[in-house]
Amino acid sequence: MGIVSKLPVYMENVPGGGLVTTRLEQVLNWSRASSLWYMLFGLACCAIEMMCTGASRFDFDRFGMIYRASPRQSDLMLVTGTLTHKMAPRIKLLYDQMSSPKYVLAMGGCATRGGPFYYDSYSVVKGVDLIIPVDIYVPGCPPRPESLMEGCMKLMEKVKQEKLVDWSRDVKPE
Amino acid sequence: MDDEKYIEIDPVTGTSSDSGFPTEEFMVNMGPQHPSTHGVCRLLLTMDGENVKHCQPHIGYLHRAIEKICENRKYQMITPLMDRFEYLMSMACGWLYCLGVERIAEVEVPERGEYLRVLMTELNRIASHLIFLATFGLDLGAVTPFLYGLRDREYIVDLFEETSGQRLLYNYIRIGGVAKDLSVGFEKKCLKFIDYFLPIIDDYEDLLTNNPIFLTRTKNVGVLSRDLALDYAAAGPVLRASGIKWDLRRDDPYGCYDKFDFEIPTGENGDTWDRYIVRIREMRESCSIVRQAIEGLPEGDFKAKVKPSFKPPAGECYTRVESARGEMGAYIVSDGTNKPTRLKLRGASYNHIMALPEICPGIKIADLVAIFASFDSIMPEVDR
Amino acid sequence: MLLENYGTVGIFLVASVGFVLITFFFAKLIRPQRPTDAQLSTYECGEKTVGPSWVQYNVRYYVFALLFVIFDVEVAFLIPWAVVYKQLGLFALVEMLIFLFILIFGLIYAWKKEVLKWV
Amino acid sequence: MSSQSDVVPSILKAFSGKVSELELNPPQSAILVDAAAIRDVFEYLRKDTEFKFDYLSCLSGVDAVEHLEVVYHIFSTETKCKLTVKVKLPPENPEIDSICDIYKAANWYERELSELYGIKVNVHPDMRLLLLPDDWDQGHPMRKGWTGDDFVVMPEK
Repeated sequence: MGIVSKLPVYMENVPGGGLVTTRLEQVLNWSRASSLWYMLFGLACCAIEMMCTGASRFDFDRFGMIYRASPRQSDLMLVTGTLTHKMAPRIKLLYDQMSSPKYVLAMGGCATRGGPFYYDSYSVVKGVDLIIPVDIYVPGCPPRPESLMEGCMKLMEKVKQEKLVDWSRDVKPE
Repeated sequence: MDDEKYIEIDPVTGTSSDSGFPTEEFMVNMGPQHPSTHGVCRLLLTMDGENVKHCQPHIGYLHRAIEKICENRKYQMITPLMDRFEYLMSMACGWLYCLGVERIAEVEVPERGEYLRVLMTELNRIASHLIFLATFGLDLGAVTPFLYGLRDREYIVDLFEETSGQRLLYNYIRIGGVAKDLSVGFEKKCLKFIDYFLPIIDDYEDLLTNNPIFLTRTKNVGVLSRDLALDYAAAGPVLRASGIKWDLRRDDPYGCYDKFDFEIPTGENGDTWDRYIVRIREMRESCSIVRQAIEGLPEGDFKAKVKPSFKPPAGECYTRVESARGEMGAYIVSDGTNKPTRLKLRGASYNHIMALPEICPGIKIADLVAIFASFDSIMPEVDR
Repeated sequence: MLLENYGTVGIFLVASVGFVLITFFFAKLIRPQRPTDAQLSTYECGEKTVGPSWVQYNVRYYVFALLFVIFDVEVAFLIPWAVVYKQLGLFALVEMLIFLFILIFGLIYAWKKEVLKWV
Repeated sequence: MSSQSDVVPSILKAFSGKVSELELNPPQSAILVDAAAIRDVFEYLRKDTEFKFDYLSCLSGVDAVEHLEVVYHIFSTETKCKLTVKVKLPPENPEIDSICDIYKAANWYERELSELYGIKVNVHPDMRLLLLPDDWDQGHPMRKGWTGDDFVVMPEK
C-alpha cells in the first residue's frame, strides 16, 4: 500500500477525513474481493474437484475467479491436495513469489491436517499451515464444489473487512 | 562459408552445425507446478533453442507412502485408501484390492455384485477418459473439449453420487461385493445417459479427430515403438496404440468380463493421435458394456457376508486390473493377522513416465506437452 | 485551418500518454510494497533455476524476427496508401507495385537461402 | 499353446541347482532363485524359453522381518503365462544384481527398492533417490521397525 497506507495518519486531523479512508478502503477491498485470481496448482484428488468447480457446471468465473498459471498474476493460492516433505520448499517458494495482497485457501483434509495420511506416513506434511499462513480451511475429502465456493465466499468477506494499514510497508514481512 | 547455403541446419537436432554459431544448451524445469504436468511431476529438460535434447523426470512430489500406511491398517480399513491410489479411476483401485483379498481368502462374490462392479468400473472409465479428453484438448490449446468433457462427466458423477454418495472417491467396492445396491430408477437414468452420450462422442470426433491443426500437432509425434512399449511394460491405451492387442479384461480375465462381448481398439504406429483415438473408441466400447450390464443385471444379494474381524489365511497374490491408464497391479502378502504385511501397488503411469526420456531427444517442447498429455498419466499412481 | 487539425492530434497524444501514466501511478499508489528477496527470484515452476540462461541461441530465431520486422513495416506503409489510392490515380499504383516487387524479391531471396526452413 | 502348468518344470530342468519350486496359498507358478543366479535366470526367461516372458509387470520388496524378499512378477503377452520369481536376502546389507538391461522397466523399481528397503542394487545406471526428498537421511522407511521424526503410528483402538 504505497502512499495510500499513510493516508489514514494524515486524514485523522482533517475533519471528516475518516469518511474518505473508509470509502477508499471499501472501494479497494471490493475490487480485490471480486477478482481473486487463483493459481493453477493441483496436488492431488482435490485438484480434480477444483477443475470441476472451474468448469461449466459450478463455474468459478461467476465470482470473478479465473485460474492463472503463474504466481505473478495470482492473488489466491488454492492448496488442493496432500503436501509432502519434498513439495514443501517448492510451495514456500511459490508463496513468496506471489505478490501481496495474497491469500491462501487450504482445500481438503490433507491440506488442513494431513487428512487420511496423518498416521503412519513418513512423507506427508501434517497441514499446510506449518509451511505458509493459511486464511481459509475447507473441510472434506475431496470437498464438494459447493463447499469450495462457500470457502471462497468466506474469503471474500474476510477481504472486504481489511484495513488500509493491514498490507502497509512497515509490517515486517515474515 | 559456402555461398550456396547461408545456414546449414541439421534436421535432427535443429542446431546450426556450421562453425560460425555453435549453440549452447540450457536447462529448464517443467516443474512441479505446471499446468500441463497433470499434478506434480518435474521434468528437467536440457534444451537447445526450442528443441528438447534430454529430459530427466523427477517424481516423488506426491509420495504419500500409501504402502507404509496399509501395513498398519485392518483389511476393511484399506478400501477407502485404495481410492486415493488413483483418484480418476477409483472404482478400479477398489476392485483391484478386493480381488486380491478375495483370492487369498477364497471369498465368493455373488453374481449381482460382479455385475455391479463391471457396471461401475466401466462408467468410471468413461469419466476418466472424459478428463483425458478435457486435459488433452487444453494442453493443445483447444478449450472447447475441456468444457464439453467436464460438462458430460457431471452426468456420470451424478450417477455415482446416487449410488455411493461421493463425486470422486467412491469407496463403493468392498471385500465380498459392493457397498450398496442400486437406487430406484438408476437403470433408467443410466440408459438415458448412454443414449445421450453416444452421439456426443461423434461431436468430439468432429471437433478434434480430423481437425488439420490437431493432426499436425499429433500425427507421428512421440512414436512409442512396439518393442519399446513392451520393454518398458507400458500398458492400456498406450500399449494398444503401439499396435499390441493386450487388454486385461480379455487376456487375463477377472470378475465376470467373459460374459460381455466388446472388442479392443488398437492403433497402428503408436503416435499421439493413436493414443487419442484408442481412448475415444474405448469410450464407445464402455458404453456398450454398460448397456449390456444394465440389461443383464441378475437378481440376488450384492455382497457376501464378511465378518468384521476378517482374517484371511496366510498367502500372497498379485492381481491386475485394466484401468483407464493401463494395467494396475496389487501384490498383497498376508500372514494370517488382520493386517497385510505387504501391499505393493503398481500403476501404469509409472512406466509411461519412465519411457518418456526415450522419446524426448529432438522433439520440440510443444510436442513434449502433447506427448505427456497423451500418456494421460497422473501422479498418485506414480508416486503412491 | 491547418493549425486546428494539429490541435486534435495534440489532444489525442496527451490523452493517450496521460492514460498510461495515470494507470501505472494509480496502481503504484495502491499496491502494497512488501518485496522479499524470494519474491524477486526468477519463477521456474516452483524450482530453483538450474544453470545459466544467458546462452547462445540458434541464429535462426534472430533472422526470422528480422524478416518479420521488415515485412511488418512494409504493411505499415501499405495502409495509408490503401486508404487513398483511388484519388491518387495510376501513378501511385505503379509506384506501390514497384515497392512491393522489391520486397517480394527480398522474400524469394530469403526463401532460396533456406532461412525460412524451420526445424 | 503351451499351458501354464509346465512353465516351472522346464525352468527347474534348465537351472537344476539354483532354482526351487515354491508353494503359495492361491496356487500359482512361483520359483525361488538364489541371489547370485538372478541375471542368468532372467536372461533365460526373457530369451531362451518358449514362453518368452517379455512383460515385467511388478518388482517389489517385502520385509518379512527375519529375511528380505525381492519378488518379480513377469508375464508373457504371446503365451499368456505368468510366473512369480522370488529372491531371499539377508536382513543386514542385502545385495542384488540389477536386471534393468534385460527388462528396461526394472529401472525405477530398483531405484525405489534401494531407497525404501536399503537393498543395494549393483550395476544400476543411475542410482539416485526417486521418491524420497533429496535431503533424506533417515534410513530406509519401508523396513518394519523403522521410525522417523514426525512419524505418528496409528493407536490401536
